[in-house]
Amino acid sequence: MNAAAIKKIVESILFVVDTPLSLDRICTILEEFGRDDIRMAIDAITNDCNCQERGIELVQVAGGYQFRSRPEFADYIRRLKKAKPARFTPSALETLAIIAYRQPLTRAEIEYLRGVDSGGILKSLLDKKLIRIIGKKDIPGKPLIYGTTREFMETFNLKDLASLPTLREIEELAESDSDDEQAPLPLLEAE
Amino acid sequence: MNAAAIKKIVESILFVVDTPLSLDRICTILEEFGRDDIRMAIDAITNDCNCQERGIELVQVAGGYQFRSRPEFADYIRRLKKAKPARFTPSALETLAIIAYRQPLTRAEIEYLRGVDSGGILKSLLDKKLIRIIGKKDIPGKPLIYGTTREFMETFNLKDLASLPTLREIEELAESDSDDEQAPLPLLEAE
Amino acid sequence: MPESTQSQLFDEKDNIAYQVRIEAFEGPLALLLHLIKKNEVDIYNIPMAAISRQYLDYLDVMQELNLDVAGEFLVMASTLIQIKSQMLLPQITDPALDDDRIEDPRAELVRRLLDYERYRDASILLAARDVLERDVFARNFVSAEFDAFPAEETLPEIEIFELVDAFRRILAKAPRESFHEVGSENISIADRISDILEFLQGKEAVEFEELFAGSNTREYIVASLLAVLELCRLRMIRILQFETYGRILVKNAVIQSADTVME
Repeated sequence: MNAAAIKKIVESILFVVDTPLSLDRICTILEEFGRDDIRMAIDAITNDCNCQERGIELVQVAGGYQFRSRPEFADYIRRLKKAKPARFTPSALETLAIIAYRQPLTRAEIEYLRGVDSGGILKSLLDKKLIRIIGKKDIPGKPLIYGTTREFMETFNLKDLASLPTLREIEELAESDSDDEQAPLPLLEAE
Repeated sequence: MNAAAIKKIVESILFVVDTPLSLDRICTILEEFGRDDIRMAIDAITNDCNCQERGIELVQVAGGYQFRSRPEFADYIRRLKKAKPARFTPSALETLAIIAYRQPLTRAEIEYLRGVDSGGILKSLLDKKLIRIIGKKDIPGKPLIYGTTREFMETFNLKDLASLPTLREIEELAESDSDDEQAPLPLLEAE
Repeated sequence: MPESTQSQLFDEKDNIAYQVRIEAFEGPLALLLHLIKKNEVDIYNIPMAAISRQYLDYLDVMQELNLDVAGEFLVMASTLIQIKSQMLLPQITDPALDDDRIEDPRAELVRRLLDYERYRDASILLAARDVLERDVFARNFVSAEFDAFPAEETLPEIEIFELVDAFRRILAKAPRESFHEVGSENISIADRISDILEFLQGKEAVEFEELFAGSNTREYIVASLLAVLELCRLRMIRILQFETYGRILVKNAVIQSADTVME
């Protein structure tokens, strides 16, 4: 089968599902096609979305590929969607960042890093499926250990955990524009 | 705004909704654009899908427009469905949870806790090999006794049943008196 | 200054929302970082006296405003005072060591502050990403073409938290008397029940002691004993003893059959 046909098939299966599909998964489903051909089809679709007059793009997220609307059209789409977008409190974001970078880790470890009780936030992040219980740590008391989920990567548009900015990059970024990073706290803004 | 931009916006909107959108509806959402421009955008998208190497098409259905995968790729989509992990219904989850935490127990005991007939769900959990019949209880009626399986442990990546989180551990999270429900992140609010 | 902002905000007495916002410092570390930045001091050389005083002033303001000062803020206050007093003490130096090898009493605090700042910055970057359902949208449903095919039975994807949470919800609405014993705390008893049943499978009878052979920890023995008692209660095993102080035998009372089917 020629490249154009494979491209069409790959587009159709990426279109019909509600989750990102990994290259492995696509190759298993389209077993009669070579992995290289499928990879080329994905690249061609990605390229088409970027070069033609398109409102969507093919992004790499949570270890797979998924069509997503372009961020510049968010305003129009929000008019159509009734549900309000999920909002994250600074506490939730802090906790998520700590878990994302330090996983697997226990509640006590999270609380040491944050300096505050984090039980309620952990519960709410579990409810939202942004974090998961990975198991129990093999130390006295056998505390639960937490990690992030596929939904976390999907929500924050992350290809994989390795694509999180490194902590060194963050430090450099913070040094370059130190004080403006304080903005989220209303108290600080008012100075 | 030029025709290309309107086309992109219309595509992104049609792409992310789960129902067909009528021309009227699209015009209401994109109130700043003229009806003729929107109609032209729809025509252009329809045409692109047909002329370029695409796996989806824009069809007119139920008085509106909707993207669909091309019917000739149905077979690939069927394979994809086959490979997709099943979604768990809330009742199945409830029943599995009761068995996991209270095993070994009988159907009557499960139904007492759930308050509803659970025969069908038990059958489906047995089929999925998440639970098993441990034996029959030696009391009148000889009811079957249920417990979880090795597959259950593998599904949840559990070393043993003792690694299941306890109710107390979850309740401790929920109880913890924290400020996670405070004001939303100003960063996000500022939209 | 925070103080002036607060009094200004609190002039609007009817605006409850501000009362929540005012304690927007996520915790003591955030407050300390703020004070360090505001005073433009070197984080590696924090002037403890000045910073502790400002920190305590802030707590006073919060208390005056009847804001609930979380325990963590108070713990940090005592840590700050402790560090401050440690620094006032003459350093007992070991002549064999270089001076800079004595750990600065502030060292752990500085490490925590730097760590905290890093993760807070990371969280700001996280929020600035193209968040799904806020900035970008995907098809969060499957198409009708896909749904039209019959579902195959494959193993579901569920998280362990969903399981325990489901159980928690059931218990919350379940009839009261079902709360007795076999609590989830005893979950290792469930393991032992499962193991014992497996062990008994296909055997006529086993010696009581054999059921405890797996380990000799107190916890294991207690769990095993409770498992045996529970199995007796459920009438899934029988315990036999033919003479006083004689051998105790455990017999499987469960009717095993390979072709057991659903009722």
